[in-house]
Amino acid sequence: MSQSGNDRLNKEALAEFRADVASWLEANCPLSQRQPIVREEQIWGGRRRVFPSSDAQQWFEACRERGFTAPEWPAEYGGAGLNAECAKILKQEMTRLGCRPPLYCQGLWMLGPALLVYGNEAQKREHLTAICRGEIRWAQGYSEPSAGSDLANLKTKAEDCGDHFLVNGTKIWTTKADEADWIFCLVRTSDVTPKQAGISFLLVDMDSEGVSTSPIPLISGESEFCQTFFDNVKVPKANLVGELNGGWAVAKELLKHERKMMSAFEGMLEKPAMELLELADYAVGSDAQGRLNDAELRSDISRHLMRETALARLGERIYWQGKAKQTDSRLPLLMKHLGTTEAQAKDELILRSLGGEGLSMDDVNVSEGLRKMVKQWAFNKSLTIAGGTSEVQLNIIAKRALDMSSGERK
Amino acid sequence: MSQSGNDRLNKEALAEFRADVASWLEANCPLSQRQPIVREEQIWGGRRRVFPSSDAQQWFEACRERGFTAPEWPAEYGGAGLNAECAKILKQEMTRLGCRPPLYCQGLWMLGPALLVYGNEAQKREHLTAICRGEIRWAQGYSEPSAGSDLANLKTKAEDCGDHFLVNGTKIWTTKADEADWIFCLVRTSDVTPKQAGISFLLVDMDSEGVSTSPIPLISGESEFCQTFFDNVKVPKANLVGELNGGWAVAKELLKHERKMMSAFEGMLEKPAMELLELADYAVGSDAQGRLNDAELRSDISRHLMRETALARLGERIYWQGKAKQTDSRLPLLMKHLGTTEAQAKDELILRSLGGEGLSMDDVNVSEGLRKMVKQWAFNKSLTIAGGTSEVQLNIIAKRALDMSSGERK
Amino acid sequence: MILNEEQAILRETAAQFFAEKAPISQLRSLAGASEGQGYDPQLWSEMVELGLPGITVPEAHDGLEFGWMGLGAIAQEAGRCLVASPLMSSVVLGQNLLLNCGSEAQIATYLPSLMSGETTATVALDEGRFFNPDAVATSDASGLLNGRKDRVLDAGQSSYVFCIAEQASGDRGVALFASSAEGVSIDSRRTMDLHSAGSILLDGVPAEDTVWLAGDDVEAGIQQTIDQATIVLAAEMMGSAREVLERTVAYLGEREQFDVKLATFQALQHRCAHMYCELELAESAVSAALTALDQVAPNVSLLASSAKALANDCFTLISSEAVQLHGGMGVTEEMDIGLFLKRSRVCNQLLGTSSYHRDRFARLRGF
Amino acid sequence: MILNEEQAILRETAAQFFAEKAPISQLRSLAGASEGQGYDPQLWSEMVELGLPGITVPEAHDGLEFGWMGLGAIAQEAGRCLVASPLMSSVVLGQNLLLNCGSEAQIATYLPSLMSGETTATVALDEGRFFNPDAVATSDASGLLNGRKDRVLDAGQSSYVFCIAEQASGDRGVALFASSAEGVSIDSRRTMDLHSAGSILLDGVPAEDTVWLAGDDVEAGIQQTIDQATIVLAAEMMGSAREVLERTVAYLGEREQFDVKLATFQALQHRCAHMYCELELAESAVSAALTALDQVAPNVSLLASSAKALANDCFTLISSEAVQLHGGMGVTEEMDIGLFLKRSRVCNQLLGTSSYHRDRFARLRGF
Repeated sequence: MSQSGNDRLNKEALAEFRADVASWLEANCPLSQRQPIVREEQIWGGRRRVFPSSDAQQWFEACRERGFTAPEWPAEYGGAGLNAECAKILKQEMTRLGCRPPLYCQGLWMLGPALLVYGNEAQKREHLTAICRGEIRWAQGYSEPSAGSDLANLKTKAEDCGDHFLVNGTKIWTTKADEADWIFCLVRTSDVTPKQAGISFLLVDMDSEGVSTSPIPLISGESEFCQTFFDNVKVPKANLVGELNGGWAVAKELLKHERKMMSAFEGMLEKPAMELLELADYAVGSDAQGRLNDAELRSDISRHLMRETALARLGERIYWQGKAKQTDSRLPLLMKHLGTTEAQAKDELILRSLGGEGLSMDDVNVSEGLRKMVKQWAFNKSLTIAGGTSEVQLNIIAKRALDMSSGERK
Repeated sequence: MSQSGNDRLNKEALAEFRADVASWLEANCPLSQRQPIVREEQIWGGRRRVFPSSDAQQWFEACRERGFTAPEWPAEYGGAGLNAECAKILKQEMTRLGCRPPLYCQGLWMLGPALLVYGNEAQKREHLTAICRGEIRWAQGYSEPSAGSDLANLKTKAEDCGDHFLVNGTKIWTTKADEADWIFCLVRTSDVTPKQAGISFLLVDMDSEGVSTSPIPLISGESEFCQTFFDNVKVPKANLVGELNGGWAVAKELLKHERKMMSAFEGMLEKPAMELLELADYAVGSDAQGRLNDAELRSDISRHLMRETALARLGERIYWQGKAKQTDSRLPLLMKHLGTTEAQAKDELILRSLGGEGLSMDDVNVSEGLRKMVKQWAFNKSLTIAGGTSEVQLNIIAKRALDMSSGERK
Repeated sequence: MILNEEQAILRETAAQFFAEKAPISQLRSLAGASEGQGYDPQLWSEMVELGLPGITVPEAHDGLEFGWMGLGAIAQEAGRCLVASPLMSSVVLGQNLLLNCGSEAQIATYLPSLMSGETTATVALDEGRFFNPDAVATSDASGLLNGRKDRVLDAGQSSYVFCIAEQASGDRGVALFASSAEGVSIDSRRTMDLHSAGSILLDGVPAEDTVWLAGDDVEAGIQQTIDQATIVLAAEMMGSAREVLERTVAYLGEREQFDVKLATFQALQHRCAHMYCELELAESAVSAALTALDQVAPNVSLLASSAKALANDCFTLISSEAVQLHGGMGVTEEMDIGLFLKRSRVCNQLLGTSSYHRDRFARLRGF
Repeated sequence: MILNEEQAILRETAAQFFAEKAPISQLRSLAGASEGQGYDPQLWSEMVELGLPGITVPEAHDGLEFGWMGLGAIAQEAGRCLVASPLMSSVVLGQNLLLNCGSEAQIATYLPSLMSGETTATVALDEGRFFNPDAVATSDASGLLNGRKDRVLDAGQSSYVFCIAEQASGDRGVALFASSAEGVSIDSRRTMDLHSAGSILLDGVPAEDTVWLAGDDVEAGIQQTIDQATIVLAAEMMGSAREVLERTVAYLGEREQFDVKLATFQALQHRCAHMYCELELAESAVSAALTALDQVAPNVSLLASSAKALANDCFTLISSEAVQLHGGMGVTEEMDIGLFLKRSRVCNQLLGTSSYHRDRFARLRGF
C-alpha cells in the first residue's frame, strides 16, 4: 500500500479513536468532575486514600479500568498502552470537556517513567501496577538538609548488609511524605569521587521500621513538605533500581519527566479570584478615561504584562524551533529563572494592589479569594529556590549558554 | 601660663591671622578670580603654562609669593608653612570670597604629600619647590592597559643598570599627560611574590628620550586621559623615591591624599545650566497643581532626590561619627560606589528629560548648557570605573564591612 | 546614628532587655492567644518600668526628654526582635497626638496614666484600603460620631482611642473616647507578621462620651504626629532590616555548598554588599529625619517621606533577598526569616507606601 | 526567530554583506563628512542591489514578499553593525507609508523609483521634544503647509518627504513633497550615534508642490506604518544589543585580572546571564510582533508597544553594563562599545520611550 494510503487509513483510525474516547468520556465523567480542580479535591491515591466525593471515586475507577490513569504505559502494567498520537487525542478530548485528572501521584509523573527505562521486570510489574491503580502513593527523597543546591553532596547512607541495605540519614522537601506509602531515594553507597558515582537509587516502603516523617510548616501557613528520617532502616536488595552506584542516571531520567508532567496539569488549576487588572481596578479605581488612579502601579503592571506575554512567547519560540529543527539549546535554560522571577514580581504587584486587605492570610473579614492571593505570594517565594535555585540557574546559563568558564573553585 | 590663658592668646592670634588674610585676599584677588571656575580657566602650571587672563596670572603670582599655592608645606620648599588651623582659616576666607584655587596640579595634591613623607632632602628641595611655583606639571603613572583593577599586576619594568634604571613599558589613564612635564610612576623592579613587594616609585622627566604620549579619545568627545609609552628610557637612580621595591607604601600614602584634595575643589565647580527639577519642568511641563506631566519621571526624580539627600547625610554621619569618636569604619567604604552610581542615575534622568534635545553633544541648535549635560552623561560613565571600579568596591565592602571571606581564587 | 551618652546607654539597655525578654520566640507564642491580643501586657509593663513611654516627653511632663534620636534607637532595637508592644500605637501615636493636639488640661488628665502604663491608647486614622490621611470621612456632622477606621494598631487592647474625624465645624479634629464607649465596635485581628491591627466601626458614638482635643493648632498637631510616627516606624524597620541582613550574612558564612562556604561566592558577596549599601543609605535618611525632629527643623515632612520610602524599599529588598539566600529554610517557619519578610510588607502599608511618599515628597517640593 | 528557508538565506546574505561592506569603521568614517550626511550613498545602492527595499513589498508591486520576519532579520543584522542607511527612513517609514496610505496611482508613481534606489524618502512625524504622534500641529489650514518637524531621519539626504499633517478638512493626512520644494528648510545633523536626523521647517509650502496621499483609510495607514516601523526598529535594537553582549562576554573571556579570566568571576557571570535572559525575553516580544505583522493580527499595536518597551530597556541595560564591564576601555572611542551606548539612548527617543509605550499599552488594554 502506498504511503498516502497508509496515512489515510491511520487518519481514519485516529478519528475513530477520538470519537470513541469522546463518547466514553461523555458517558463516564460526571459533570462535577468537569470543573477546574481545587487543591482539596485532587485524588492522590495510596493506602490511606479518601475520595472527596462519590463522583470523584466513580470517575477515578472508570479511568483506572480503562488504563487512563497512565494512558501511555503498557496495558500489562495497568496502563492503556496508547501510542503518543492517541494519548494526545485523549488529552485533547479531556481538555475540551474540562475533565479533571483522575489521579495525582509522583509515582505517575516521575518514578514510573524512570522505572520503565531502568526498572527490572519484577519492579515494573509490582510498582507500575500499584501506581496506575492508585494503590500506592509515592514521595520523592532527593534533597537533604545540608546539601542545598549541591544535590550530589547527599549523605544518607545505604550500607550493604548482604541481603539488604541498612539506610541511615534524612531527606527534606519530600512533598506530602506524611501521606505517602513508599519513597524513592537517592542514597550514598560509595565514597568515591566524583560524588555522583557513589549514589544509588532505592525504593523504600515507608511502613518499614525506622522510617519517620514530620511536616515542615511553611511561611504560607501550609505544610506541603516534610522531612523524612531513616534510622537503621532495612531495605531489601530487590529494591535497588538500576546499577549499584548508578543512581545518578536514574535520577536524571526521572527529573526529565517532572516538569513535563507538572506543566500538563497547570492549565487545570483553579483560577485566582480576580485577575491582576481586575484586582488593581477594584483596589485603586480608575479615572474617567479608564486609567488606574495609581500611575506607578499602572506603569509597573504594564511592564509586568509585557514581560509575561514575552515569556509565553519565549516558550512558543522554543516549541516552534523544535518543530522547525532550528533548536537553540540555550533558550530552555532561561525559562525557569525568568518564569519564577516574573511570577514573584506579579505576586508583589498583587500584594501592592491588595493594600490593607493583603496584611493577613486568615482574617475572615477579607474574602477568601483575596487571602489566597496572600498565601500564594508567600508560597511562591519558594519558586526561585525549589527545583534548582535561581543562583544555580544563572550559573548554568553563564556556563552553558554564554560559555563563561567557571574556574576551578566555583 | 594657664591652659585657658594659652587658648585665649591662641584665639587672638588666629583672629589676627584671619583679618590679615582677609584683607590680603581682598587686595590681591581680582574680582574675575572670584567667580566659579570653569574648566578652561584652571591654571595647571608647568613648563608650557599659559594663563587664561592677566587677572589669573596676577592672582597666581600673588599666591605663589605668599606660599599660598601650598599653604601647609614648609616655607623652605615654597609653601606658606601654615599649621592646620591657619590653613583652615585661609580656606574658609577663600571660600567666603569665592576665590578660585590659584593652582591645579597633581604634584600639589598627590605627589607632594607623599614626597614630604618618603622623599629625601634633595628630592623635596628640587620637586616641591618647582610644584609650588607652578613650574613643573606632574602626571600620574599607575594604571596599565593589561592590569585593570589589579594594580599590583603592573608590567612596566625598571632594570637596574648601575647608575640608572632602564624603563620599558606603558602607562594608561595618565590625566593630561600630553601637557605634563614629569610623571611619577610605579614600576616593577623585582619579580618576587607577592607582586606588591617588587614595585618601586620612580620620578621621570617626560623630556627624557624614549618617552612618548598619545591622548585617548573618550566617548564624551573629550580626551582628558593619555597613554604614555616608555621605550628604553634612562632614569637616574636619584629619582627613586623611598626604598627600592618599597614603592607600594609610597603609592598608598599618595592615594590617601588624592580624594581629599579633589573633594575640596568640588564645591568650586561650575553649576550646570539647569538643575534637574528645573530641566524636567522645562522639558515635560507641569499641570495646574504643579505636578510634572510625566508621572513615571516624577516618581523617579523623587526617588533620586531622596537618595541624593540621604547620600549627603551619609557623608555627614561619617564626619560627625569621627567628631564624636564613634567611628564606624565600614561607612566610608560605601561612599564611592553609592555616590558614583547615584550620579549616573541622575545623568540618566537628565538624558530622559532632555528627550530629543539629548541626542547630540554638538548640535548647535541645542543650547550649550544642555549639550554639556549630554557630555556629562557620557563622561560620567567613567565614574564607576576610574579610581576603583564598582566591582572592586563591592568586593571590598563584602570583605571588610561584612567579613565575607573571599576564598582563595577571588 | 550619633547618640549622646545617655542615649547610648538607653540603647544598650533596650537591646539587652529585648534580647532577654522579647526574643522572636516570645512573639511566636502570641500566635496561640486570642485574635485580638497583639502583645503581651506583662512585657509592656516591664517596658514601662524601663521608662520607654517617657523618652521624648518633656521633663515638664515628667518625661525623660531623651529626644527622638533616643526613641529612634529604641525603635531600632525593638525592630531587631520584631517586638510586638504598644510602643507605636500608644506612645508614638497616641501620647504624641495628645501632646501635640491636646490642651494643657487634657494633657494633665490623660498623660500620666498612659506614661504609667495604667492605660494605653491608639490612634484611629486610616480609612479604606490605603493610607491616605487627607481623606477622612468619619464625621461628627450628625452630632453623633460615625465612620469606619482601618488598620488601628493594637485596637483590641487599647483603653482609649484617639480618632481623627471631621468636627461639626467642618475642621479636622481628634475625638477621644474609651474603647468601651457606646457605639464603638472593635474587630481586632492578628496580621501575618503576628502583630495586631483592627477595624473600628463607629455607629453613632454619643457626644457625651467623646472629648475633642483642644490644643492651639490641632491640624498642625495631627500632621506633626503623623510625621513623628512615620519616622519612628522607619527607624524600627531599619532595625529589622539590619537584623535580617546580619542573620543572612552569618548564615552564608556557616553554610557550605560544593565544598566551600556560601559567603565566598562572589555573586552572593556583591548582593550582600549592595544590600548593605542600601541599608546604610536608608539609615542615613532615617537618622536625618530623627535629627530634624530633635531640632524642630522646618523640613521634617520632607525628611519623613524620604525616610519611610527608603526604609520601605530597603527592608523589602533585604527581606526578599534574605529568604532567597537562606534557600529552602527561608520559606519555612522553622526560621524567623519569613517573619521579617511578612513584617516588611505589613510595614509598607502602615503610614504610607513608597509610592505614596514619593508622591508626597514631590508635592512638598513643588513638582 | 523562526525563519523559513528563503528568509534564512536572506539573513545570511545580509550578515555577510554588512560585515564586509558596513563594519562600524565604515560608520565612523562618516564622522568626517558634512553634518547632513548620515549615510554613504554607495553603500545604499549596494543594499538596493541586494533587494532590501523590496522585502516586505508584495509581488504585485514587484517586491520580494519575504515578509516582516525577513525584514526583521535584516534589521537585526544591520543593528549588529550599527549600519547607517535609509533602510528605516526610506523603506520602513517612507515606502510603507506610501503603500499604506497612497492610492494605487500614487503607489505606481512613486514606488518604483524608491525601490530602485533612484530616489529616497523620509517621514516627518515627530514634533517637539518627545515622540507623540497624536499631537501634530503642522497644518494646511491656511492653504499653505506650515509647521516644524523634528527628528526626521536622514532628512538631509532624502529626495521626498512624507509629512504627517492636518489637512484643510481637519483630518490627519500625509503630504508628500520634494525636499527641494519652496518653503521647505531642512537642517540635518549627526546625532551622537553618528546617524543622522534633522528638523524641517515648513514655512508656507504651496499647495501645488504638495500631493496628499489618497488611499482608502489614511489614518489607519498612518497608525499601521508607525507600528511597523516601531517593530522593525525594535528588531534592529535587539541586533545591536546581542552584538554588544557578545562582545562583552568575549572580552571577559580574554581579559585576565588577579591571574584569572574575568569570565570566571561569578558576580560577572550572573550579570551576563541576567542580561542574556533579558535579551531573549525582549527578542521574544519582538519576534511575536513581527509574526503578528506577517499574520495581519488584530493586536499588532499592543505587541509593537511591548516590543519597543522591552527592546529599549534591554538595550539600555546591556549597553550600560557593556561599558562598565569593559572597564576603562569602555569609555574610550578606541572601542566601539560607547557607540552602542549612544545608539541605545538615541533609539530610546525614536518612535517612543519605554514610558510612552507602557502608557500606550495600558491605554490599549483599557487600564
